[in-house]
Amino acid sequence: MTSNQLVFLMLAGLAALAAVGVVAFPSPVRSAISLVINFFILAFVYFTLGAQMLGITQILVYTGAIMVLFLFVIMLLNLGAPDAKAKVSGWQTAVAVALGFGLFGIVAGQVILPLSSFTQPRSAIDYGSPQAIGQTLFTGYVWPFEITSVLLLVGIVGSILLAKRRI
Amino acid sequence: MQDVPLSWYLGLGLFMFSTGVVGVVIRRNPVVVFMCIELMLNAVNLTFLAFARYMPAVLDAGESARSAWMAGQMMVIFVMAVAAAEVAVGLGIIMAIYRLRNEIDLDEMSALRG
Amino acid sequence: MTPRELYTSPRGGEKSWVGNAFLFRNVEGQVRRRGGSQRVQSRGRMEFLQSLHPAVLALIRVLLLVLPLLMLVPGLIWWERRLLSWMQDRIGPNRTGTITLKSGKRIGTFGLLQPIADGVKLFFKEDITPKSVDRVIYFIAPGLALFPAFALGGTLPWGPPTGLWGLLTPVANIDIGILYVLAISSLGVYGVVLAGYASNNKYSLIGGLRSSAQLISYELAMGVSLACVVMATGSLRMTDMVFEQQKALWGVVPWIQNWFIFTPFGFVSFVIFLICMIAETNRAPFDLPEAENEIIAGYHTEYSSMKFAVFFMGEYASMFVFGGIISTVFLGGYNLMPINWAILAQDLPAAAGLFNFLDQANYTLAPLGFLLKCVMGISFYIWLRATLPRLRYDQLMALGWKVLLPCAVANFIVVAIWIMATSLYGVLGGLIAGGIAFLICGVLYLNVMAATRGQRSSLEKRTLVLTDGIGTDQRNQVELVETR
Amino acid sequence: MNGNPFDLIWYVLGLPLAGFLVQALFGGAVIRALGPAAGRRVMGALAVLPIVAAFGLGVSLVYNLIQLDPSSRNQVVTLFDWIRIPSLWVPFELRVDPLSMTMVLIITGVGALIHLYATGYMAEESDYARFFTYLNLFIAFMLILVLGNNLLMLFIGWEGVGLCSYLLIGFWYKDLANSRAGNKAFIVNRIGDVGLVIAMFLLVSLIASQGPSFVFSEGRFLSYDVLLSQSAINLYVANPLLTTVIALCLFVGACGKSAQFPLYLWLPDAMAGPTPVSALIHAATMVTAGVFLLNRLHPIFEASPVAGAVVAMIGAFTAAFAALIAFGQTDIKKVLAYSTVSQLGFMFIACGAGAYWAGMFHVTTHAFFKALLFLGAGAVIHAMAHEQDMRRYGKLLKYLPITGATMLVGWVAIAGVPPFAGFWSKEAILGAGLGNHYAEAANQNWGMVAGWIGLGVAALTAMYMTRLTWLTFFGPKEQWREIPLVDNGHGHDHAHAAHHDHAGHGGHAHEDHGPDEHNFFYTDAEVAARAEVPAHHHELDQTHTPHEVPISMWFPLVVLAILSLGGGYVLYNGHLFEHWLYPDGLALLSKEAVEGHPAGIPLLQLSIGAALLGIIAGLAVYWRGLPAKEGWDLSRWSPFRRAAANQFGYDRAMVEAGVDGGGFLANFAWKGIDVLFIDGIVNGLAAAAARLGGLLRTFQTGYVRSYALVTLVGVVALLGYLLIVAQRAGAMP
Repeated sequence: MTSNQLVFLMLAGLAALAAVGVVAFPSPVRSAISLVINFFILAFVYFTLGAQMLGITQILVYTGAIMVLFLFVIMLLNLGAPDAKAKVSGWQTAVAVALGFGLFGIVAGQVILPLSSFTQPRSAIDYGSPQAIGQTLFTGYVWPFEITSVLLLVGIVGSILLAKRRI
Repeated sequence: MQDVPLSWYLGLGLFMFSTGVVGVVIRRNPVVVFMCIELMLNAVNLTFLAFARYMPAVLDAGESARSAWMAGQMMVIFVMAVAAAEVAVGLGIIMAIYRLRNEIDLDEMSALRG
Repeated sequence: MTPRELYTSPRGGEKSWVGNAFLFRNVEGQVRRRGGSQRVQSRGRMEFLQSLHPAVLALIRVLLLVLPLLMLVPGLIWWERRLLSWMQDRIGPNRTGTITLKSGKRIGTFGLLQPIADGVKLFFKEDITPKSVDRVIYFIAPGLALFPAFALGGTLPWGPPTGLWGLLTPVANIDIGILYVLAISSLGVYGVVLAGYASNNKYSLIGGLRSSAQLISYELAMGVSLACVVMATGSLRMTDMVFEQQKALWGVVPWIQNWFIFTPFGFVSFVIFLICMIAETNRAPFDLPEAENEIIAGYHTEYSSMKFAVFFMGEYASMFVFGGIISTVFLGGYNLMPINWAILAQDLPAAAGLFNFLDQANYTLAPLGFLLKCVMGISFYIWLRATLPRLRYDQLMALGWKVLLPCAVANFIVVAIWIMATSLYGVLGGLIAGGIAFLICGVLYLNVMAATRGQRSSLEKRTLVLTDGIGTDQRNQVELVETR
Repeated sequence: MNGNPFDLIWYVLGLPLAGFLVQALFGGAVIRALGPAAGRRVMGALAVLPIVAAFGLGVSLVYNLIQLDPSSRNQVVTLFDWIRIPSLWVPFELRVDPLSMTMVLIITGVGALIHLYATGYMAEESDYARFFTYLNLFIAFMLILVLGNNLLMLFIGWEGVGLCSYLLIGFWYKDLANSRAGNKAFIVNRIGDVGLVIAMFLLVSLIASQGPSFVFSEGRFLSYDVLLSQSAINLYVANPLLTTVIALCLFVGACGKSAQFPLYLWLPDAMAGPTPVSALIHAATMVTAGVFLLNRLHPIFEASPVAGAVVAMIGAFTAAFAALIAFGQTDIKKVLAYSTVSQLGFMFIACGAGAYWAGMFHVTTHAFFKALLFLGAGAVIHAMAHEQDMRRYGKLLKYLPITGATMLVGWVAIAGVPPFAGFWSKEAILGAGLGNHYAEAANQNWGMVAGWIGLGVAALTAMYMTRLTWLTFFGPKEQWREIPLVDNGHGHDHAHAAHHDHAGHGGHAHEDHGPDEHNFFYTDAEVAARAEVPAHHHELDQTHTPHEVPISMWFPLVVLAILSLGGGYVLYNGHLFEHWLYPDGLALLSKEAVEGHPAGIPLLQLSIGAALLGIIAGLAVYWRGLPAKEGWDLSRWSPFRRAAANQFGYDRAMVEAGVDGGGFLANFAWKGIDVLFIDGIVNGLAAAAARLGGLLRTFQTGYVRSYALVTLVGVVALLGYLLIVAQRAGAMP
């Protein structure tokens, strides 16, 4: 049990707790907060994976923008209060949870265990540096990149169209 | 970060993913459902990155190896972009629905019942 | 070739081609000489520091950043009140801390102890927690508001990268400095939003809403304007940016440093960044989240003693840190004056001694210069607060989306063209191409604005969109506010 | 294009296309800009010049070709790959060889003359630019047809010229009759095209059966240098039945284009178009495409004598039939049209008898004199205020000296009087028919039969041409000076429509044996609408005096007259033409089989005798003008003439068969197949789908979360199966 593993376990535990919180909290705002926490910790998990650029991007995009949007909408629509009538029928919950565990069990048993032998990272030290990502993104992946930009544009137009009362 | 096994990262990702799935099924608030979807997306991102870092597929270094690390990160970037677009549109839809019928509850929106 | 060779980090010897556009012959030499002289000068302390465990060193760095920040906040408060009162032709707090001797003689301290008194008052006031608040969030919100302010400074080099200062600053010289700044500053909104939501109060809620919308809309322009600088530097590191700014002005005047505010594109980004930064810190004239005459005190309406103090502290700390950021990115960082003393000394051997002395001084007093610039930033804040009236919400949004963002993007394009042309046709061609691009973008922007002037959305519509989903009373309230 | 002189061929093809584009894009604008007179002159020049230039290029290319030694006289110039798929490769390539170049010279040469003529003839036409657009486009398509090196390009040209002919026949589309004539031409041609397409398919199937690596064809099944290669010829010989079918299908196509007996219907009606069109398309070039096709693919026909016999007999019958009909016609253009049909018959006799060169030879000479005759007729019509009825002519020679003289040349040429052009070609044809022992089926040399029939038809030809010429230029009195009481229903060339820009123009087109009196293509309402179009005021009367045509119109006449005077002998002399076309004989047939010199038959005397006999008979009958039996009163006509005038009822029969039979078929397809069968299937499927959906919709609760739950169940189940069961079973790696 090295310090790295210790660090990872702490981060992972927090992230897992936050993830459970997202589902468990009755009040959407708390779910949102725990999701924010989850994403924030996830960024640090990315750092431990050596992907600094993506970690920061994670904070910037998810924590900084997307989740703020979520909170904004929740408050705008007054969904903040824990919805009283949101009682889900017990059996459905039970089935869902059971299936969730089933999914976890199956994949964990059949996919993750066989991979447990990989303990040494093989990538270069700075494979997550902005330079590396930039070079790859704008040389090999420039076409998907452009297409993504178009997708985002479409998203902007669509959301404006949806959210505006009168265009 | 030498000695954290790959499987731990995968395990975290998998756990987040299944949690998100369960949330999608059991929550009635569309915003929360959205959040759960985001959770799943991030789990996938984590898995991508973990594989990109440990790369069990590419056992030989060199060109293919580098492209493999990069491929994982590229995927994450694109997933983020798509998630952003999806959230923008999805929240817009939710607001439109709310404006239409002053409440948001997935179980009330069963107009498509056969 | 291995990835290591492929993606050499700009810390390494060779810089990317963008940087090369600005390289000047004896810049490298200058840096080398300076480093050497420092190593000679302060060997003892450095050995001691280097002997420490890296974790301890890191801890020292953190303390060196955070403690001054914490201690400065009261001073800043005092400074704001004094400056504001001078600007408004008042005297301001000047009594507190004045010692009166038996002989009736007074030793004035210009009210320097006023903030202390305020602090004491705040700490000992009764801490009221309204009944129907969302307790957990209510409690963590102030912390969330304070956290970014301190985290932001992490990548700021408040001293030269060489020698002693090199060991003490910055806290973490990660090669994604600017992105880090953006990310953390984007976290600042949570404190406000959650506070607004948690204190179960419609005005607070509106405050939180405004704050979140405002931050999201101004982050874009901020990021783009910073991206210009990043392009010019070729690196995301703060230290590289300062290094870049120490080169010859426009690549032609070796004696003057190439602070980005001196370059045309840099100036545009500087203005944009300035506005965005004020909006990010919720300061006048963008302090709608706490517009006292519309929504009582906005998001911290329900907060009393300690927690309110924390908000207060967070606000001032973030102001200070943003001052540091802008001075690092645009104002040449820790350099006192935009002059390359060393090169002067080289080119004018007559006064070499003087210039070398000034070079030394510049190095030694670097943190002081940095502090000075931060204070200048704060003073600018205060000046604005004293000068400008508060914007209306729609004006705020229009400014953010219709003016700042397009300008920033246009500037981005111009910078790209300029850098490209510089690397291809040299300095002059670069300037010419950049100028042409600038003209084209400007004309386009003006035309678009003129075209869209006709179709401004109506006030009432804005109101509906803004307060959608909130009870009708707030809607009336906000309408009343908006139509003020 | 590596400096090959034959690459110039692309300019030959490109010039008319360029002209077409110029006319189409700028024609109207230019005319509007420069005013009618100057604008038309400019555009006319722009229309003529490309063709002249193309002709010049063609001449230079022929010169280049002659330099080569005969065996290598087929140059293929490829521009780009048009279709290239693993199993089929159709490059866009042109073939320069004697045959194609002969056609090119005819097309561009005669075409240039006719363009020149048309500039004068259409001078008052308002749609000037449109006319020349079509004309240039036609030239371009015709060139593609003859130059293309594969059947697909030939087919493009084939359809393209069909389109242009349709457009030009219906040029004055405001007159319903013209549109009908166009439609008729187009539709009748379709039949032939079907034959051609089937022939192409069969050919491909035949050649492709040898595998894609057949000879040097990497899938170039349709290129001539594959189709005509020795191994391909062996293939034809190997399976004669299929070859015969292919040949007959090809011949069906040829019948359609070249107006042979079953399908000749459209050509007479095509005279509704402007006279230059009739001269260029329906006499000189397009209608000879069939003969060209037979020449192009002669090995296929050589390989099956049966097909040869059929071709020869069909040609002979058509020749005789059309010649007889010609006697019943009083419209000058119609007479020429039927004579064209019968001359085409002659050509097919030659091809059927194996003397392909003779067919092409007759194509050439016929292009000369028939174009001459048509243009002359056009000049006459022009001079006679667009009166086309020969019974209104007479004594025109003194009014139209040049036209008259040239037309007399054409008359003797077509009648076959030596040394005029027609004589040589016709003599060659008859010689081939009588002398060749090729087209033999059922122990009977059908070529011989066709030859004898041809001899008779030659006499008939001379006779009705004499009738035409005599009634037009000589005759006792100037017929148009007394206006008959009974208004004839004969049609007019509707050029006069141009005089008042189609304004309410009408006129009666081919009332009695027009395209269809059964409203083949139109409803009664339209017929009524057409009927009440007011007759135009521009009509012959006693005061009318014909005037000689402008130089732009008589100059081509003179040139063509010279050609039909000397051209035949020059080409025929010393087998020049034959050696030019087929330097080393045919592919299969030996020289003896087609030596074309009948043993024991005094062919020369016979053919000259036939010509003279016909002329003398014609003069004898028509010396004192029209006999009463051909007067204005149709009821007093002799039964033979009336029958001939109605094409012996053939047209009516065909039309009725087409209308009624087609109607019946269509009804059956509609009620029987479409409604009952197909609609039944479709509606039944729809109903079944609806019922199934009704069953399934109960599963759609509309609750998002239940959908999600079901999805989750599915995912878990599937993953479980794949990862556990399948992996255990080793189905997955």
